[in-house]
Amino acid sequence: MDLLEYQAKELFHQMGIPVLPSQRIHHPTDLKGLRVPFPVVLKSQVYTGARGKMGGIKFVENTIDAIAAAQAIFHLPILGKYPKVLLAEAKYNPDREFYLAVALDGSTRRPVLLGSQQGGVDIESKLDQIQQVVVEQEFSSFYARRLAIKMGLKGSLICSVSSIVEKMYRLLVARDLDLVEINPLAVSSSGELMALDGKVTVNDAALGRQSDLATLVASIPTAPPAACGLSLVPLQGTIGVLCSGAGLTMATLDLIAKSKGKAANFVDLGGDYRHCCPPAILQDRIRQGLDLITQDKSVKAVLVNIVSNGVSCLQVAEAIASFLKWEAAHRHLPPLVVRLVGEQFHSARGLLAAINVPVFESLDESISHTVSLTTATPALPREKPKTPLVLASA
Amino acid sequence: MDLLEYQAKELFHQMGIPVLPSQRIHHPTDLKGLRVPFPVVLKSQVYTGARGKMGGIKFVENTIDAIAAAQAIFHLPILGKYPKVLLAEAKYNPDREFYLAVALDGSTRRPVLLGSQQGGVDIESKLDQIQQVVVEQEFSSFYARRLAIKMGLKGSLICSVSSIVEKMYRLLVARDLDLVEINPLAVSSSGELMALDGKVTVNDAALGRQSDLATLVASIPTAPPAACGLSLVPLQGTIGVLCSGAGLTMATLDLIAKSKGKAANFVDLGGDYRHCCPPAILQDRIRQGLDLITQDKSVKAVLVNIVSNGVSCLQVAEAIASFLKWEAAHRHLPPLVVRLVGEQFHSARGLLAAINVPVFESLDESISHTVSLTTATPALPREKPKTPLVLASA
Amino acid sequence: MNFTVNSKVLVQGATEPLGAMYVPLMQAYGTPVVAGVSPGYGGQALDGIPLYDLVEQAVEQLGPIDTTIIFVPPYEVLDAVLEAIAAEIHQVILITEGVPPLDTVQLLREAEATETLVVGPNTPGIIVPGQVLLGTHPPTFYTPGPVGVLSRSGTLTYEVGLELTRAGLGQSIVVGIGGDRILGSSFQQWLQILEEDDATEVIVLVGEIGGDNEERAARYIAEALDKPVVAYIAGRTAPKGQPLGHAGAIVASRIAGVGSDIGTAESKLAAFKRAKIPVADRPSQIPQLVQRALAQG
Amino acid sequence: MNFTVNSKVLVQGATEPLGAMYVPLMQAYGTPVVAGVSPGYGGQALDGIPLYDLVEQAVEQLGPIDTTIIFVPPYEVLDAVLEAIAAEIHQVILITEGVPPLDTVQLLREAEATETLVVGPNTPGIIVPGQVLLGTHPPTFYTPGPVGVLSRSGTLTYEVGLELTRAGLGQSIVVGIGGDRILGSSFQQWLQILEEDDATEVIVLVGEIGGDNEERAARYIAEALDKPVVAYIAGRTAPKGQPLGHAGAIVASRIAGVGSDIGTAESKLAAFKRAKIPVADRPSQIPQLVQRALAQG
Repeated sequence: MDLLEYQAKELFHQMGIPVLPSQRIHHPTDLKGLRVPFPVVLKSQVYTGARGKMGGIKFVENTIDAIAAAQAIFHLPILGKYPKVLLAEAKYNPDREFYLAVALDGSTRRPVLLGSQQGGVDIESKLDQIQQVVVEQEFSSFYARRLAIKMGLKGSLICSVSSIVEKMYRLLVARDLDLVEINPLAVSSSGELMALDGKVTVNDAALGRQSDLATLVASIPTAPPAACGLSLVPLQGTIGVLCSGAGLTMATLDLIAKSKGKAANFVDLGGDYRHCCPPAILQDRIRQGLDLITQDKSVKAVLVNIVSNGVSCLQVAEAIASFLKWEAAHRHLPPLVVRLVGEQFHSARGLLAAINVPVFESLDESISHTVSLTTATPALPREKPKTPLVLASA
Repeated sequence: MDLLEYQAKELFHQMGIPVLPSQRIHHPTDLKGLRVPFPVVLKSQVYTGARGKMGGIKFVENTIDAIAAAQAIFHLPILGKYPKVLLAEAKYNPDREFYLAVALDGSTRRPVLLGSQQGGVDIESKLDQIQQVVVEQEFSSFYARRLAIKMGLKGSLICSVSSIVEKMYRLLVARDLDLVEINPLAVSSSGELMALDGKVTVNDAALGRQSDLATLVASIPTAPPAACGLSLVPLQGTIGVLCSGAGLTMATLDLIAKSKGKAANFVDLGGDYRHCCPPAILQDRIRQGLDLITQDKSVKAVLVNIVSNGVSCLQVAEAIASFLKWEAAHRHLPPLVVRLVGEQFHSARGLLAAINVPVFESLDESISHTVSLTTATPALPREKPKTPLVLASA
Repeated sequence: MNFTVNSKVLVQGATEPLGAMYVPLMQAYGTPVVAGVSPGYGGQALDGIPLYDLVEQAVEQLGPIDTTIIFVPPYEVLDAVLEAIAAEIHQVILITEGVPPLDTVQLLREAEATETLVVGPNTPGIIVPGQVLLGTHPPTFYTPGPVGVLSRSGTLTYEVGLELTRAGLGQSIVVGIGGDRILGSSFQQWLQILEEDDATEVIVLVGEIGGDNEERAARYIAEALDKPVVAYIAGRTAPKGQPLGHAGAIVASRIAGVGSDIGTAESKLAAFKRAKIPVADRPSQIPQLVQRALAQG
Repeated sequence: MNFTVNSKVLVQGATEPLGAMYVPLMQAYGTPVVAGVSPGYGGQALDGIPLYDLVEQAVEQLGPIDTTIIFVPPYEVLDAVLEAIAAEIHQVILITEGVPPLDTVQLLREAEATETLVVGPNTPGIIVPGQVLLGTHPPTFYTPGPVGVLSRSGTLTYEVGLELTRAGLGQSIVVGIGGDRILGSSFQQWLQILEEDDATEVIVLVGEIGGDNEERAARYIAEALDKPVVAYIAGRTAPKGQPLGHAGAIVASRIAGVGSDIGTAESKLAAFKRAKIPVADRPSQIPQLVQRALAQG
């Protein structure tokens, strides 16, 4: 989960990383009370590094221009998103622009420090100039100095830049972050340093012990749900997918696409070893997941693909039957196709067959059947949406 | 440097270690606004574990009794010290009393965790029941559980006690402390834990990076001066001692005692490798030290014993001469005896001889000479106090 | 490495919901679970195995322990692994999902310094069909045989195991290396182990998008492996997640020494193609590719 | 251990006031100071030696370095030592006074893991008279000879060296182990080294009140040392400082296995008496006791 620029800068400020005086603007008229002296930069607070090229950043010299620019930015979608807030920041004229980052690297299984004297907007085209230092053992300041030397810095910049890298690292550790990036780090002709733009990626798994960050993240509209909450991912097609485990969910989506089907959305119930949602509560989660998926009106059929060592096929079938029993009484539901393997498969198939829900043991078959429901316009009578009513009246 | 009980408990509270509701009392009448419900314990805030036996702790049931008790405690010296503040704390009836501590151990060169189920006032007599766990590698909670097991705890007390030990350890590290002690840790019949008394020893060397603690410590009247300030230690005799380095100062005091002399006070200028006061500023420190020592009216003679690789004998002699020149014009000074070794000894002796200050190369001789000045009542004419005036008029 | 019935297995977090659920399943499969550790439960028993408050107490009572399986909650994992290492246990199966990655980094530093093998976190663990279950794999999905399976997934691994078993292709060992970005053991490490494992004739590698584990594995296979490998990649059509900023791409690309599209399905498929490793289109196609590899081998 | 003119010596914090003061003194004595490290000064020179920004740059340019002498400010010491260890320097002389003890604990953990000898902190360092000066000792106070001197003090060590030299008793090596409560090397470690050092015939141990270093040394001498030892203790009449609470006494007493008066002059004198080690009354008495020990030896 990324923080917005102004949130990242607030963290920088707390750590003693230099940032410019700035103010959050929730409405263009807020600019009448601006405490930052002109000239000022107005920046759309959205998640993308390329907002400058898209018109999301404007320089203004006075209040009238500022209000007009703010109105324009508030109404400018960036990658489809409108900003909820702008950041008004003092304008700064850097002599040079550096790139600095601290990230976690899966290959070395260590934090790495990254830096380049060639920072700024076109960083992607200068990747080969970025130097890297792996933090092998417990961090100590010399790792940051090692990066500064690798970046080719000399004299007093070695200590001033490495001191910022050290603060970035300490921020990463103190707040359980995945990434802390400053780009550009402005360098003035006198050697003064200033973080002009920053990016902070919060680690979702650690939010439970980072209460400050959890509050911050909760205020972001696109934030994911809490670690063990269920999350519906919307797509563009007609098939809803309820599946257990990320790998199996991806494989299922791949197979649907391969069979020319289109997924409308999916819910991943998670694997067998989430501490906060053990198999014991899988039945509840199945009902919640089906509810989320079927709220989406574009869903023409639902594929349930549950593979678990913690819960038997029969228990899954019972959860599905109970969902259908309760919900079909209140609303129209799309047809369900269920794929199960493991213990008590036959009892499960029996239970669901009784309420006209087809159950497959083969993943491929379950998928071709589901896709056929959404492509063949005249659905087979026994899968028509109102069938669950049979059970409801039973 | 020890913190007072209420300061230690404030740190406990910040770390989530349970403490009772309490209130500081600066004057007996403060008890009229007491927010802690009766019955209440009033405790003298002085530095000693044995204040209870000396009458520094009283239980009171109502405001009238509380004010009377507070007046008594404010006027009760404990080991010669009067409290500046009392702590009024809720009364608690423990079922059992444990002892817990985290300290740094010079032998293992590690932090150690200490604990016993036999805590309370007579801990000194139960030393052999105190269990110890050395924190060999980076701390992790299992070290604290290991202590709980060694203490003989079972069931839920293992985790509740080890959780407090862990917080004590984290406090030690976060605040650069030498010691965190809870005695007694009260255990109620339901297993609730409460730190009834606590002791925190701050590390003086770390105060420069612990600004909160530095402020706290500065408020304590008996606090030592900042790391590189000069400190006069008062004693009961007649000889002032100015010396360089702790070991040499102790050896000099030992030799004075052996020669039947009595030290009135001493100032240790420090050794050759203090970062904040390198040899380059030793001359200034000599003048300051002599000033501190000679302000004490009981000083009948001053012994200066400087051994340094950073500053020559002549530089030391110049500093002494310059002190005498300035000060003797304003006030009466006791006679000085100087002991020097190293480069430019002869020039140094010549310079000081000219102003009638005897200089010795042998430590033993310098001491017997100094002692003779304070024991033989009729002083030799050339060491009479006003001799430095010769220089002042020169 | 010792994953046999002649080893001693400990379960940390035995009384946690997941621990309590899987301990009897592992015992039923014949796994030599000799003790559980759950602070505060010392002296009690669970499914016939003794419980201890500390790992070192279990070692003191039962002698050296080969493997510990960890089911404790995410924020207690770092401590549990350090405790196991301090008690000289050198094989750790880290089942728990949701361990903060900085904790994983810290526990892996200690594991490397002590030559401790850490499998996971966020893994179904290991099953050696017919012998020992060290994790959450459903035993009935597997059967002994010549196929070594390495996977980053959980339930998808079960799926692949089931496909192989149904096709009559038993498994020599099935290893979930874990689904997190920071992992104790890599595909590469296991490929090396399976290359030397007499029971393994062919290796199935079940990958996912993200990270550079598959790319590095492909290079290693091309350079150093004699046994045939069949691959599968999940996530070819997955919606792109939030990328990890510039640094994410940069780190992966600089280390892998390839383009910055690293982590995508395209990058992984290209890497397998370069290494001449057949890639199954769908899980049900894996047995067929395995059979072909066995026939050629 | 290599403290000879045939070693390579680095100075960290060479441009700090103390570093700048003692580098020329060490060079003048013949100490092979090959480089200084001071971040930001890379490329410059000091007293004819090159300066580098990083320790690893010095090693890269000049080859493996035996010893580093550290003069950096107290709060930078931990980093300086970790940097030296990362550059594979295995002898560290830590001159700086005022290092927070928790930093010392941390750097010693790393030093132990890498078998690095740390002398100090808060020490005048080491002098091998006539050969090499690694610290702040005044060279003119010392002369080569058969007496090994071990001390917790600074200027008091100079004093003892001078008394020996004046009495015609030269020194094989003079080691300040440091004045802090947490120290890298102990009396015991050095006694072991000097026992095996051919140049050393008798050892002078200069102790102070506080801690249990002298008590442990006395026990070790009684148990394991053949060479004669003469001791001196400063602080017999020193005013008692603030004691370190119950824990202070407890820790020392439990570990030393003796009474809880550990750390007092009485405790130390009693320990030396038990170990039959002659104790000088005053520094000037040390040469006489050394001569007696040499005559008996």
